[in-house]
Amino acid sequence: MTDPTFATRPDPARAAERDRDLKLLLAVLLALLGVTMTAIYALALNAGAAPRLADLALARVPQTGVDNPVTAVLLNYRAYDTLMELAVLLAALLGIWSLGPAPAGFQRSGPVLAGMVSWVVPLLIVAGGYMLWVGGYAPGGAFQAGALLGAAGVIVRLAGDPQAGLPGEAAQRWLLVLGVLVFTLVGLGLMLFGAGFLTYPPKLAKWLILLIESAATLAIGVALAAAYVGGRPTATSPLDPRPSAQPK
Amino acid sequence: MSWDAIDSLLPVAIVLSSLLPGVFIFLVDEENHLLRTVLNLLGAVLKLALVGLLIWGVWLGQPIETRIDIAPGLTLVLSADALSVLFVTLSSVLWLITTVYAIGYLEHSPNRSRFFGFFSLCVSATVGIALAGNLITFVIFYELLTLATYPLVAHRGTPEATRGANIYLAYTLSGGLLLLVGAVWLRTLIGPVDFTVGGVLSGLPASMHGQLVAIFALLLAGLGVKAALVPLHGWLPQSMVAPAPVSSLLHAVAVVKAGAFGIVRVVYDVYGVELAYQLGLLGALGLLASFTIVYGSVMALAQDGLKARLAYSTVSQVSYIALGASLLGPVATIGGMVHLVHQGIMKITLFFCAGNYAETLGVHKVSQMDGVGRRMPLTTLAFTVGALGMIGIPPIAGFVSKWYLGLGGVTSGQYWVLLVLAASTLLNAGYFLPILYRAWFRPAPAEWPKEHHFGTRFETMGALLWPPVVTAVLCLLAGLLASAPFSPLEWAQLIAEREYGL
Amino acid sequence: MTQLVLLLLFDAVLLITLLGLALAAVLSPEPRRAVMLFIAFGLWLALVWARLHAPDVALAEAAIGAGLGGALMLAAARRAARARRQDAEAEP
Amino acid sequence: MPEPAMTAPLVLCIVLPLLGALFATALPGRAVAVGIVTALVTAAAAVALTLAVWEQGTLHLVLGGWEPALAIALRADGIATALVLMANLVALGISVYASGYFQDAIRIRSFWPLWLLLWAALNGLFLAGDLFNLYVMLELLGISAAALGALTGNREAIAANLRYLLVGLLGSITYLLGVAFLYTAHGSLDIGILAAAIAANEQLFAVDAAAMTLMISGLALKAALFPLHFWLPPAHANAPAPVSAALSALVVKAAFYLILRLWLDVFAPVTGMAAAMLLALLGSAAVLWGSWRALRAARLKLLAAYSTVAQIGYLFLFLPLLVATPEGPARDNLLAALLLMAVTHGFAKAGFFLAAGLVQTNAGHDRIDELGGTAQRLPATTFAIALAGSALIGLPPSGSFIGKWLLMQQAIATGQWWWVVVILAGTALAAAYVFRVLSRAFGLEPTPLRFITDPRAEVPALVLALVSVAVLGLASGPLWTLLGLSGADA
Amino acid sequence: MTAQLLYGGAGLMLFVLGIWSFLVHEPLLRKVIALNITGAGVFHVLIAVAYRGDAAPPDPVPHALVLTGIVVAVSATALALILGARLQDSDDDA
Repeated sequence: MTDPTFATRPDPARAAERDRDLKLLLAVLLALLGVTMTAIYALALNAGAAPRLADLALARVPQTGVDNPVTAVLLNYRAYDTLMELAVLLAALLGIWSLGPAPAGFQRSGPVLAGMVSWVVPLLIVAGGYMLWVGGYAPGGAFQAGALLGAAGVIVRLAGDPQAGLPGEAAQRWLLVLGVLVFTLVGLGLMLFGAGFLTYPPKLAKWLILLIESAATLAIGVALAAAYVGGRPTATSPLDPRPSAQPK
Repeated sequence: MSWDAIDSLLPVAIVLSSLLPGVFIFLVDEENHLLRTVLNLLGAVLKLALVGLLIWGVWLGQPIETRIDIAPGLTLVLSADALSVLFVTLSSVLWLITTVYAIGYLEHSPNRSRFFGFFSLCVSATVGIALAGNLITFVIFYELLTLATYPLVAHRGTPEATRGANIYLAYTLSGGLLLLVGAVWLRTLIGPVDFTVGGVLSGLPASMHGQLVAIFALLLAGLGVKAALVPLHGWLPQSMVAPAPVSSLLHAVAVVKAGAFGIVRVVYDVYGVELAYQLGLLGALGLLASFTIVYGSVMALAQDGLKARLAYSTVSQVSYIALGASLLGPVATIGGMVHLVHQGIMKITLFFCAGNYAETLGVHKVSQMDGVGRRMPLTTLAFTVGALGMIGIPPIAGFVSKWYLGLGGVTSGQYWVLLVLAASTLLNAGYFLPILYRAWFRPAPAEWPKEHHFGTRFETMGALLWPPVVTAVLCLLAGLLASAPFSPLEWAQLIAEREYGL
Repeated sequence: MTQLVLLLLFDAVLLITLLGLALAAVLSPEPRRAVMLFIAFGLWLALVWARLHAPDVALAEAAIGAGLGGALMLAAARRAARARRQDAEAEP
Repeated sequence: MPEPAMTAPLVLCIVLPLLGALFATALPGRAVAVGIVTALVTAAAAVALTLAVWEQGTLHLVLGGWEPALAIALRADGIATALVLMANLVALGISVYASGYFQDAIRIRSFWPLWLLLWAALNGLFLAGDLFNLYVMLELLGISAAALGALTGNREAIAANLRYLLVGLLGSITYLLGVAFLYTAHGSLDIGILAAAIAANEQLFAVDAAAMTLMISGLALKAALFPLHFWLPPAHANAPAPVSAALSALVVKAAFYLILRLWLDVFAPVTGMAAAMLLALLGSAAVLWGSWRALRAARLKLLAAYSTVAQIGYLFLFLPLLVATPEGPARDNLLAALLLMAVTHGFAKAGFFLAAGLVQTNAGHDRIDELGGTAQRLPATTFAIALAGSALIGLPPSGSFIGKWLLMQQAIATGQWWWVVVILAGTALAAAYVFRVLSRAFGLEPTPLRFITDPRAEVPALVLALVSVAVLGLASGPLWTLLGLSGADA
Repeated sequence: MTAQLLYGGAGLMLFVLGIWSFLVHEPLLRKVIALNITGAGVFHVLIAVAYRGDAAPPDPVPHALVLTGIVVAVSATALALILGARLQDSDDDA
């Protein structure tokens, strides 16, 4: 990463000095910017439209099919954002895969960690399931649950499985797209039945959201674990029956 | 189809009659001579027929106009008045002849589909310029002409050809930019600039006259490049590297004539000759043109290369048109207008002949021309007609032009014009008569530099021989039958009458 | 009133620690140390957000931002350290 | 609530490529077939959208059936639709070209899902009516673009696209801070609601101005406005040809579109001559510097990349003229000319890059000084470069000629004649760099026997280039209609 | 209000700190950390805006935005780090 502003210069001593001066100047300028922005932010807070969306968002929660207001925003009011965010995760992973198989230099860890795996990983998976379920009415939800699944993958890989306990490539690919696919198909299905894209009928909202969240949890978990693996799956057994995030 | 519909489609049909064949020629496989030749000739003949219709319509005084909106407020207008008919007829006739010549000249050399494709585009752009009914249309076709001629100049593929083409492009595109600015500026002042007999600017308040002078300078700079007004002529001798049919077309019809035609349009149909005179623009133009006439002739005197000598002769001769436009009064106008045609047919004859010498005998220089008259009598006869016409010997076309120009100078009280004409005529004689002397009266060398035998009973290939003979005959006819109906002079008089409202 | 001042003091301590951790993470030239500090920063950030009644986001930041992000960075830091070691071995 | 069938294209333009990406990911063996089918149906959806907007004007769809403030809106006005149509037709051409370009299976499997995601992000970005949703779209666009750009796998490509990714992230975070400011001040993320709130609350001018500065700075980084362009040339020049085409023609354009959208819709009461002048000055520098570097570039694709820097610069020259021109036909013309230049550049630059890619595959390199024979062996490709090149220069007939004409006209009319000088210099430089390439096409190499040798690769390049010249240059009137502008004679 | 200002101000400080570090530090890992801190600063501002005192429930909309932002940030981080790893590999090969 060479930034043209900081390209190498001939005289090292003077260059270092100038470099320091430049960094300092930049720091002063940015500090000034920070102070200015804080003042402006204060103005925005004082003169701004105080409750903003809070009251409206909270008032509509009972019609969303979930009780946790954040989940209501994520999967109902602004479900479209969440759909695209899952696509971002997918894009990043596809980008990682396009760069080749996982980099070499994987190190098997000590026996302590390997011993931990047998009880930490199932715990993480159970916790993930719980987190998913609880997200409907308390802090938690698909992202946190998916993160726990991903963490289980990280631990499995640290304990010695280079593929982080993920299934074969074909299954991995389907799992990866599962989140966006279910989300999109639900949205399109609703559109087909006249409700409009991603417009849930209140009666079905709870179950549709749970369906989407379950698929998203799996996809997020697989994507995060696969991102940690850092490359295309090398073992190419097309239909590996192993469930996700299971230690060998 | 009603007459109105035909009238509104005719101009665009004339442009398309060479544009569409051109596009198809690009797609023709290189070895398919027949299809390419058919497309070429079909386009040329069709265009001529359409131009015939056009002449008829304009003679009857019918409004003939195509309008295409390319964007709101920007309209492509193709229309026909007497002036455009003059130029469009010249282009179409000479295109047909040049096509025949080019087929003979190039059908056995590389990259023919590319060549003939651009050749057709080039003529399409030229008739587009001729038929342009407003300034933006003129600018569009003017730039297109630059683009279409670039590959023709570079066609040979040698480093000199590429260099010549790049110099040509640098000059013409820079000129095009200035023209563009002038056109845009004028448009912001008065809205769409339709070419109108008598001009469209006379109603503007005197406070705007400063801007008008500046705009005229921009337009003249842009047009002067193609018209090879000194000091904007530098590209012309450089583009001599092009194949002979291209040189013929560039010098006689397409490029230089587009510039000269543009100057005429701007003086008569945008500014109006009265306003241009009041603003002192005509004086400046006349001075520039006169200087170019003399300078070009002097330079031609010093050239040994035959095409180079002809090129400087073009620099000089094309400015006769600008000179005619710069003199107030219908007589000079007639002289300038008629020279638009006369210079075209005379110069194309000379270039065809030069190409024949080069192709048949390998003769490229004046000093190699000893005795060519006996080896190639018909070609040399045609050359002689062209050269004497350039000097202004009656009854050849060139005499008519010079006569009216001189008369125009006298009637407008600008006696110095006579001086310029006399000087130019002397110089013309100075650089043409030695060639004729060598060709006819000097003995031929034992061996020509690079002789080709085409296996015909004539001195050279038929497709090369007949075009200059035909154009030479045209030069004679234009002079002899100058007062016949539909002659160039007749049309020039018609134009002058309409411009001056006589 | 005292309660308000105490609360403000509490907030100030939270934020000063947060900024301190960020500064330390940014200024540390040693990769592994920088990543460790960044993870600490992320976890502390989660704590601050919990204080601001944002438990959902706090959980996500702890698990995804600090946790998985940190794990990815640690792997990168390990690679960087190895590359440096190899360089050092190459030119003794 | 509008008729769902009417607004369906709005959703489909985004969802179809997204679904295509999913299937291309899940079925890697059939990626090409999935990709081509998706390209066709997505382009069809874009055409349907255009027809709908043509007939009914702006389409607006609030997703989820909630109050507009709470939900995310999609909207397609004339500007968005014009760009969607351009982007989707160009993307269709790129897809056809790409279906023959990539040879090894790994590249094919990587390219199609990412490319379709990028396509979804583009359409999503053009059609978004929500500032935070735009942030997500920007990230999707940036991440998929960087991943695609690194697909050649060589060192330069990876380094350049890593830099592109990081710079893009910095840009979108800066943008997001601006969004946060707006939410703090006005309590909304919807473009329409925010526009009304900004117009109504003059006492929050400072906040709005700060938000605008942050958002436009962030986006200027992504739009590669001088001097923030440094990342673009290496990233665009080292990507595979279809990706270069998409990056230069579409992705950069998307960032500019967003700047324009903010400038015209959201911050209209805040924008002023000073800001416009500053941006136009940077634009002028981009025109001159980008063109100059393009002229000096040793490689064809690098030349094209620098030319993009210059062409983006032109678009910023419009801003001070828009500020100075009162509502009316003249302003309409100016706005349409701006769009016309952007759309023309999209077609022309895509055609140019696709043709350059063919030259590169054919010659094994793209060093301009050694291209003679190749240019002559591939007449159709050389033609595509010539046509696209004339559109880049702004020669008639091309959309950019009309654009430059109207731009200069208004510059003279508003007395800001100095931009004319910039345009002239930029045009002359552009002619120089385009003909520097074209003059290689006239050598003493043997004559090609046929005009087109590889239709699947040459036809898309040629058609895209031709559209920029013939269609946009001779019949740009429908653009005015689509934009809902009268643009009568000015 | 004071808490909002205090926490939001701290977020802005994190933002400028991150940008400063991004601009002056060369190694990729440091740039990535800097970007993450910049992003955390923006998220922090949003969380502070959402906070409405201990009595009122917070505004859930910014919370959801931040959640989305966190996932986006980690995606970008992962891609950037792997790109960096490939770059290192190709340097090692060379």
